[in-house]
Amino acid sequence: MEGVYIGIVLAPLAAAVVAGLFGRQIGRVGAHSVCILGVAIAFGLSCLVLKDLLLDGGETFNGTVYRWATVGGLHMEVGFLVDRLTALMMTVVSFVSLMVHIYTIGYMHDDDGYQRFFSYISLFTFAMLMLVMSNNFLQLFFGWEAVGVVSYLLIGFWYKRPSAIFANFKAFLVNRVGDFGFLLGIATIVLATGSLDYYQVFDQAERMGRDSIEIFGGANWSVATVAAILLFIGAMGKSAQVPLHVWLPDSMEGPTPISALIHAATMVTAGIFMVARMSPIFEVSEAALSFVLVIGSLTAFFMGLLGLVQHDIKRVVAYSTLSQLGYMTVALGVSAYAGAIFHLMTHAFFKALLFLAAGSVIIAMHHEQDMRKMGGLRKYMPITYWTALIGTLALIGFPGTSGFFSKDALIEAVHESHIPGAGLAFWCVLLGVFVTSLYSFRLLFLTFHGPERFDEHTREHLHESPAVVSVPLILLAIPSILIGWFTIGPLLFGGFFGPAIVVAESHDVLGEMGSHFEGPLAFVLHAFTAFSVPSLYLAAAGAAVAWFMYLKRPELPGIWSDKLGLIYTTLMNKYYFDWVNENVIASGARRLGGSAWRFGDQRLIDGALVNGSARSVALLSRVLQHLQTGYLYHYAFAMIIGLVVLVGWLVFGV
Amino acid sequence: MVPLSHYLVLAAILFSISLAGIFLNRKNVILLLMCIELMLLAVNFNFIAFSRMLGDHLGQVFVFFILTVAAAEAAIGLAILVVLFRSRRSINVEELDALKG
Amino acid sequence: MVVATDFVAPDLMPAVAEIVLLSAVCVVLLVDLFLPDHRRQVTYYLAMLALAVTAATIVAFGASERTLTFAGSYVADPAGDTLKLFACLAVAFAFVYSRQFLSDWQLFRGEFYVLGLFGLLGVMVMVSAHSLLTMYLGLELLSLSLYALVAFNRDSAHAAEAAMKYFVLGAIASGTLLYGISILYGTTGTLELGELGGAIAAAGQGLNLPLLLGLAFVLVGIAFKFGAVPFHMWLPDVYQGAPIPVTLYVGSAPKIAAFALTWRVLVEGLGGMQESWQDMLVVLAVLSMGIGNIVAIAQANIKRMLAYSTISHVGFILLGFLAGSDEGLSGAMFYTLTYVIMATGAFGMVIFMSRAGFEAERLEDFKGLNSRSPWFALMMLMIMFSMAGVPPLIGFYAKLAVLGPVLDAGLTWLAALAVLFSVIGAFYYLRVVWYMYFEAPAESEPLAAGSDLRFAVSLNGLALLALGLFPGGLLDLCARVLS
Amino acid sequence: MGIDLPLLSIVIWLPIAAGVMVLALGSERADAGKLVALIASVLAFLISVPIYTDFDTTSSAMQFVERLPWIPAFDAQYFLGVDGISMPLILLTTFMTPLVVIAGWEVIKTHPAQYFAAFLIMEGLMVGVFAALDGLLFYVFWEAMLVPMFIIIGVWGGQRRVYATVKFFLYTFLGSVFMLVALIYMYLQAGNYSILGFHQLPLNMQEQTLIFLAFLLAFAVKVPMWPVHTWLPDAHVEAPTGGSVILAAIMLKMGGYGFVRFSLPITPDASSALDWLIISLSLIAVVYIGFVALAQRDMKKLIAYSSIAHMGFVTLGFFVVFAIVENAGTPEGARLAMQGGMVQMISHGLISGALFLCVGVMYDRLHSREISDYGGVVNTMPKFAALMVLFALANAGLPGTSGFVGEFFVILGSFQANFWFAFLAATTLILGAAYTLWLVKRVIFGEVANEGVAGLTDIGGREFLVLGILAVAVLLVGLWPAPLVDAMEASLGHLLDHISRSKL
Amino acid sequence: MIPAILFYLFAGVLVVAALGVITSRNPVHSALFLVLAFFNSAVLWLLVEAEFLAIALVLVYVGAVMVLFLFVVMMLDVNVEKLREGFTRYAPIGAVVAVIVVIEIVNVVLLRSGGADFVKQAVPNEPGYSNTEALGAVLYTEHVYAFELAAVILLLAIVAAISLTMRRRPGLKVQNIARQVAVQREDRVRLVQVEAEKD
Repeated sequence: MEGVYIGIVLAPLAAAVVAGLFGRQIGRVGAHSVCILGVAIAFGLSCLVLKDLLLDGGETFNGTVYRWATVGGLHMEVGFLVDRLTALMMTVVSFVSLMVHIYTIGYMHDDDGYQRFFSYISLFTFAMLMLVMSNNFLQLFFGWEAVGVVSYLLIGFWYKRPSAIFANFKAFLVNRVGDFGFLLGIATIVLATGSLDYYQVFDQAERMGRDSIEIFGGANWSVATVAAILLFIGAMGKSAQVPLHVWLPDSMEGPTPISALIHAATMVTAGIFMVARMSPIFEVSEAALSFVLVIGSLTAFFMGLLGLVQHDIKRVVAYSTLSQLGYMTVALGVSAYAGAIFHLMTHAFFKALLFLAAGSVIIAMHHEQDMRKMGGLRKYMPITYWTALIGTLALIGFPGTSGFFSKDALIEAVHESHIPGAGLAFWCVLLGVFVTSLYSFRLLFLTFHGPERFDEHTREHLHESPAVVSVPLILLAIPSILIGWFTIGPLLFGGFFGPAIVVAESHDVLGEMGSHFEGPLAFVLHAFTAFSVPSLYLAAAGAAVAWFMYLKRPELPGIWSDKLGLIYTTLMNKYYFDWVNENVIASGARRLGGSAWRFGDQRLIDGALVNGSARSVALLSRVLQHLQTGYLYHYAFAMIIGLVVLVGWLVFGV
Repeated sequence: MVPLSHYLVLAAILFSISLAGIFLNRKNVILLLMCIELMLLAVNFNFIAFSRMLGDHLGQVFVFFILTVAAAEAAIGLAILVVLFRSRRSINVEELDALKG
Repeated sequence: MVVATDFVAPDLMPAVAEIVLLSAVCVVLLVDLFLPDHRRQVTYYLAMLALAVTAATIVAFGASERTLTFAGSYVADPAGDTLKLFACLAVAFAFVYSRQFLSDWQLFRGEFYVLGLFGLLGVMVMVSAHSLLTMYLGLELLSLSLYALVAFNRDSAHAAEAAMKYFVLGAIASGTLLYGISILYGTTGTLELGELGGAIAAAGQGLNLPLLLGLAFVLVGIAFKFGAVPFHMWLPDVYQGAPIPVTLYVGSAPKIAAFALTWRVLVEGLGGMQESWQDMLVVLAVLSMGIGNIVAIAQANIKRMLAYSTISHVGFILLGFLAGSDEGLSGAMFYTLTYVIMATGAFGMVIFMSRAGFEAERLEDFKGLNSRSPWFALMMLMIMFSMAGVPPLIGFYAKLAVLGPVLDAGLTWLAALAVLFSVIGAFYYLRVVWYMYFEAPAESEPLAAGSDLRFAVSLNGLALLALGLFPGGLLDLCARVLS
Repeated sequence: MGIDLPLLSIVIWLPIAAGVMVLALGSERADAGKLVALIASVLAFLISVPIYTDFDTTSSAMQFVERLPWIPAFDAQYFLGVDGISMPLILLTTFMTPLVVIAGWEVIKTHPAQYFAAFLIMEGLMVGVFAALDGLLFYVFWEAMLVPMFIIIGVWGGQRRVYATVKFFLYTFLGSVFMLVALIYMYLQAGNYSILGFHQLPLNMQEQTLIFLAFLLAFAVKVPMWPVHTWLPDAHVEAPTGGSVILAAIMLKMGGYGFVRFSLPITPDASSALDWLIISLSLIAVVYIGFVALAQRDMKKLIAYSSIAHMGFVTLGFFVVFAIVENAGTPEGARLAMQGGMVQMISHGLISGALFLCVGVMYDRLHSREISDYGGVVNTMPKFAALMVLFALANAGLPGTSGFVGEFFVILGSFQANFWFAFLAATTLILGAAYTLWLVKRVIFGEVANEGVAGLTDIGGREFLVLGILAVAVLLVGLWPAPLVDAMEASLGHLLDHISRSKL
Repeated sequence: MIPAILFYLFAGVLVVAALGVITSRNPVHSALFLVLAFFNSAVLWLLVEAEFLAIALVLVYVGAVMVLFLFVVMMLDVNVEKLREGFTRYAPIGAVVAVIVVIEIVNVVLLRSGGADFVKQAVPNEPGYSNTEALGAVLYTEHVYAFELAAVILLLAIVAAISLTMRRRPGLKVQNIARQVAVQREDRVRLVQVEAEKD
């Protein structure tokens, strides 16, 4: 199988290289053909791998491709670990990627950077696959950063737009803050275990829980806690958790396929995947889990709220993504790793769907993204509308949709959990359901229903998107609805992941739930009756409120926002995170750098010390120069004094 | 008889007078040359006195050569003086300050 | 009646080089007298011939071991022969460099060569002096030649002023030296250096005050000859005031004499009082390196700048002496010889840049030399970097040769201070390079130097590099001849 | 191919001889001179390749040793040899020089012969520095290098070139003279100048401390470490492109090399006692200079400051080893930090060289280095922009590029010494990305900022070749550092064994 | 006793004369004071039986060198009054320095002479001692080298002095002896046939 694995990663890479370096030679068709082929191969082989593992009982593969370096006994290698977790991720990633590739043909049809774009997204696919298939921390970090870079390039794809290049810069920096923690986390692990290999590290996870490390004077912390939290900081960056979420909404400056692929379906879930992969380490540290839980729940709720006030269609979806990532993180926090992955998977489908649908709208509206200038699009774009509706239903957790299964299971799991912070998390995710439903339907209503708020010119050109756009929508809509039915059982409760995910006895909320899991249908029905976890009703309430406010009484939102001025402003300003980042952190750093340079380097070191000493020597030179007066008697006098002193010293020791 | 040290003291006094003369005289270069002669005289005193006390002639031989050299020195010194006067129309020490710094 | 019954005619052979040179000078003097002005070149060639013959004599009759003659007042030894040979070479270079300049400036008179050769004779006498008397006479022979040479351009007020200052101060210095010698004589009863050393050894170290008094006065004379601070005042003025060929002359061979003076008197004669003079030399060396390097920075006149640079180099040479070891002495000798080569080259370049009616003595005159003549800019660059002590040029090894013994003597701070001063000093050497390479030429006048001058400058510059790459020979030579 | 060829000597003297030849050809026949320069530098590189391929990576001993008497008076020898530490640096030197020659091909108009000659001579001298095993020989090469560099900056530099080059010269000269004193001191103890002999020289603590400080001054200036770094921005800014490249790519490495070749093995106890000093200075370099770089408006200055910050990793890597050994008890773990420092040197050589070449490409067209004079360069120079972004990302330490490897090792290593060392060092992840990508944002991306940018033409074949080769190298080292790391492993292991044994 | 009195007498005059040299306003006076100093010195040297040098001093110095000085002083004819300004201002410093030098030297030779015996008195020479002869005996034997050097120095002085001061002025009328000697009658005398005036 090793050849297959290598084929999976190399096919997109080769495509990216070809499209990137020889884009002009092979032309547009050549570029998208080769890239789609590359990703299709990856997808096909991924399915093969998944099938092999699932159905043919294939063994978990853990092997080295090549030795990157060996230093002082620390082996650094590039290699693959392919177990069911990996295989699932590979399939999801390559599938969504394939869809996005196809979709791009339509979306980027008129763009000059067509080949470049294909090259990037294929490269991204490669990087993401490397990330998920890694069997060691080094390669994980490789993939981690590589997807970050491609994301950077893609957000700034339209490099002429100031907002785009601002957004990509910001995205990279914020991710770097996360990576900062991530790298230190890796360093912690190397310190504790002397290895980068997953299995070798996990074998020592127990010991890491016992060992302690002193970071602040006197306070001894468990190595596992330090490592886990540091690693999670990395995940916070990549998976856009508060407070490192600020880049994700801005990243919508990139073309929509990117938003779907990277900033919804795949890259942002890398953090979730990583934590799931690191479950053996997280499991030995309750503190870390609590930290994860709290961060996740804050993200889930508060980022959802922001979706309520956005007018940009993509930004609404973006905040929705943030919120959903929060949900996944919460799941991680309660040790429901499988739940997180499950939600990750379903989310990948429906969120990609939503993004692509949004993109479809945007194409139709000639790259207009403001929902206040839309409305009533349903009749112009039926396929888009229906697929968007499916996506929305999945997102809010309409019973039976994939989102329903994953989200409900997740809320249930939080409910079951007892680790510190679970109470807060529960309320956050529960209320989040209402908020999710509210903003989702707000989007749907404002876009597809109600009066048409666009001009005549736009109307004339309104039509359904071409097949390359609509086909991926349909293809994504199918799993968005259906996949939950088939997968909830095995994924959550069937021990699908096997040894890939480790959960401690005391944290095993899914196991608890699994004990009274009686199939998906029962699960759906249970939702109607579980009043202690009234998520279904909250979702319905959200939908109703949305209907009331945006279709029935469209003047209401304005009134409300006036009345709740403070809250509204806070939400509009995204809790002032950006303001703080830009005005305090970024400009503070610039100002600090500026003054360090001017005062430290230029005045103190260069001015006072370096040039200062040069100047004093020059001054001394001019002063001493005047000793040489030109007068013979002074010369003689100097000699005489010299003589007197010499004699005095030598003879009298004066 | 006078002890040797008195000669030495006399020489020392002459030597200092010549030094002072060189330092004090700021106007006339010729006087500097004279002071130098005085200085050599002081040295000669030393040599002669030592020679006498030691009872050998080495010191006196030295004085002999000093006298010779001093004459040569005076000749060259005065020649330079003449050159100086010709080019500057002055032998004022205070005006010899074109070279400085 | 006192009859010298025990008189044996002295062995003249050890002094044959001096005798040959003196005879040659007389020949030159006479021939020059009868030459019409347009055939003055003959004097030049004769003088060069005289140098060649002298050098050949030194080589042919070189002492294989230490030989005393003239009742112990003359010593011939390998080190002396080496120094003499270098002095001949330096004077030869000075003559080659000067020829064109002198004729351009209407200074092409036979006396220049006669005085120059007399000066060389003085150097040789000093090198071989083994008695304070002969040392003094050699010193005067050299000094008087130099005084006259400095005033050689009779139309120059600067030259006359410089000569006057040099003369007066020089006379004071020799007066002081003589005073010191008289006291040494009075205390030990001898003038012969070997006996002096013996007497001092017998008197024992330390508290012999009259000896110390004499030492102090002698030290003044030595310091003056070298140009060590605070007895350096004559040096910048003389270097600046004298015509460049004379400056070149003053800057080269007499340094060898100064080395010889210090070596013979201080090390051989007064070696027994090393503890006493070591501290003195430390002070002189520090002051020289400091003042020389620092004040040189403010100079706009290259001759004056090189004068201060000389002062700083003197400080380094003194470092070798004060270390008090054999290595130190050979280091000082190496430094001196190296310095002579560098100074010859540097002043040679100044001559090279000059032409009739124009002395390229301002630093600005070197501006843009690289554009006018890359090759000679390169030569000057090598000279300057060598003086700054940048390897692989010979100047570096000179510093190395004296720093080692200083460290060996336990004077780490002094070594550190010395290198610090050399960094300060590097600035003004760099400035010359900077003017040559980084500035646009101030004038477009073609360089008028003749082929002999070009050849000599090139030879001189390349010697710095060649010796720098393979310094072993010269270093070994210094160590061997002194042992 | 005989093994008997004195490869090191050839690599040293061939470029120097060619340089002299170019000089002799003169600027009138500069075209021939250029050709000679190119041939010689490429030849030197080709000749240096066997030094790598024939290198025995399992041995920590000196290889390709040449030993001839040189100055008997000091018992100094013409003693050359390489181990795993110096070999990569020699290759870096021979690799970069042809690129610099090509980069300067059409750009240099005044005194072209001297320009190329200076670089060739410098190449030989730089190789000499890395190959010398005799202290005096080392010093000679080390100092002699200042001369061509002084000329290069001064003649072909920018507006304030004189200030910059004099500052450069005096600063480095000041640093190295004290090293000379230390070398002489050790010579007096050991009786010769053999560096390997110095390694074994017993020295007491006071001697070690003084020697260490003397070396520190020399190497710290060269590296440069805070606070003796201020010459570097000036020198870089004013130097012509080639000068900046060589300066950043190789000359700075000599400081780092000096630490491993001299400071650590000769004065292990002093190094250990004073490691806090170096570590603090290194971390200040990383953090403080990172901020300073953020404030720069001049591209070259920014890259120069970034160089200082990156070199901070080198010194950090070298000097955390003591703490690591103390914590772990074995020198094994320290190898990571040490390797990190070494790899960082090589990588920084490639990346900073490439970035300076990039700035040079732009400067050749617009004659400005001000960031504000650019913007939207990608619109007119897409190929160039792609490469520049690659190098910028490498500079920000992107995995897969060489910039990552060293930083990764050092952070991993220093974490084993102290959490906060690693923490502060890792801030470079943020700061490095901030200043580099901000530069990219302002220069490369955006709308075409002005007419100057609009008139830019994309890089031609010559420039593409140079940058392309560097890009390949950067990626190669990043993706597969094993060949590099393996070559150094044995020697560094040996070094660590050596320094973990006290001399007292 | 007599020699002691003579010594102090002449020494006193000598010191006064030396002071006169440096304090006189007129360089001619200074020169004459210097002559006086030399004469006194000669006497003092006679007291220590250095007859030859005493005579030489008078002959060489007073007779030749000082005459040369005076000649130059007269020849240059500088403004006497102007040349003496500013003397008194620096006199204190000069005096202080001079006194310090004297103290330093006297301290050694009189008070702390260490091992050297500076207070001893000379042993009188035996009768028949000739100072001149004694010097002569060593001058041409032991010190022949120095003697030759002195000769060279004198030669140098001649060359130098001439080269510095002699100048051929372009307009100066000089005799050309060779041409005078070689002159032929025909060159100078032209016989012309003068025609007798016809009248």
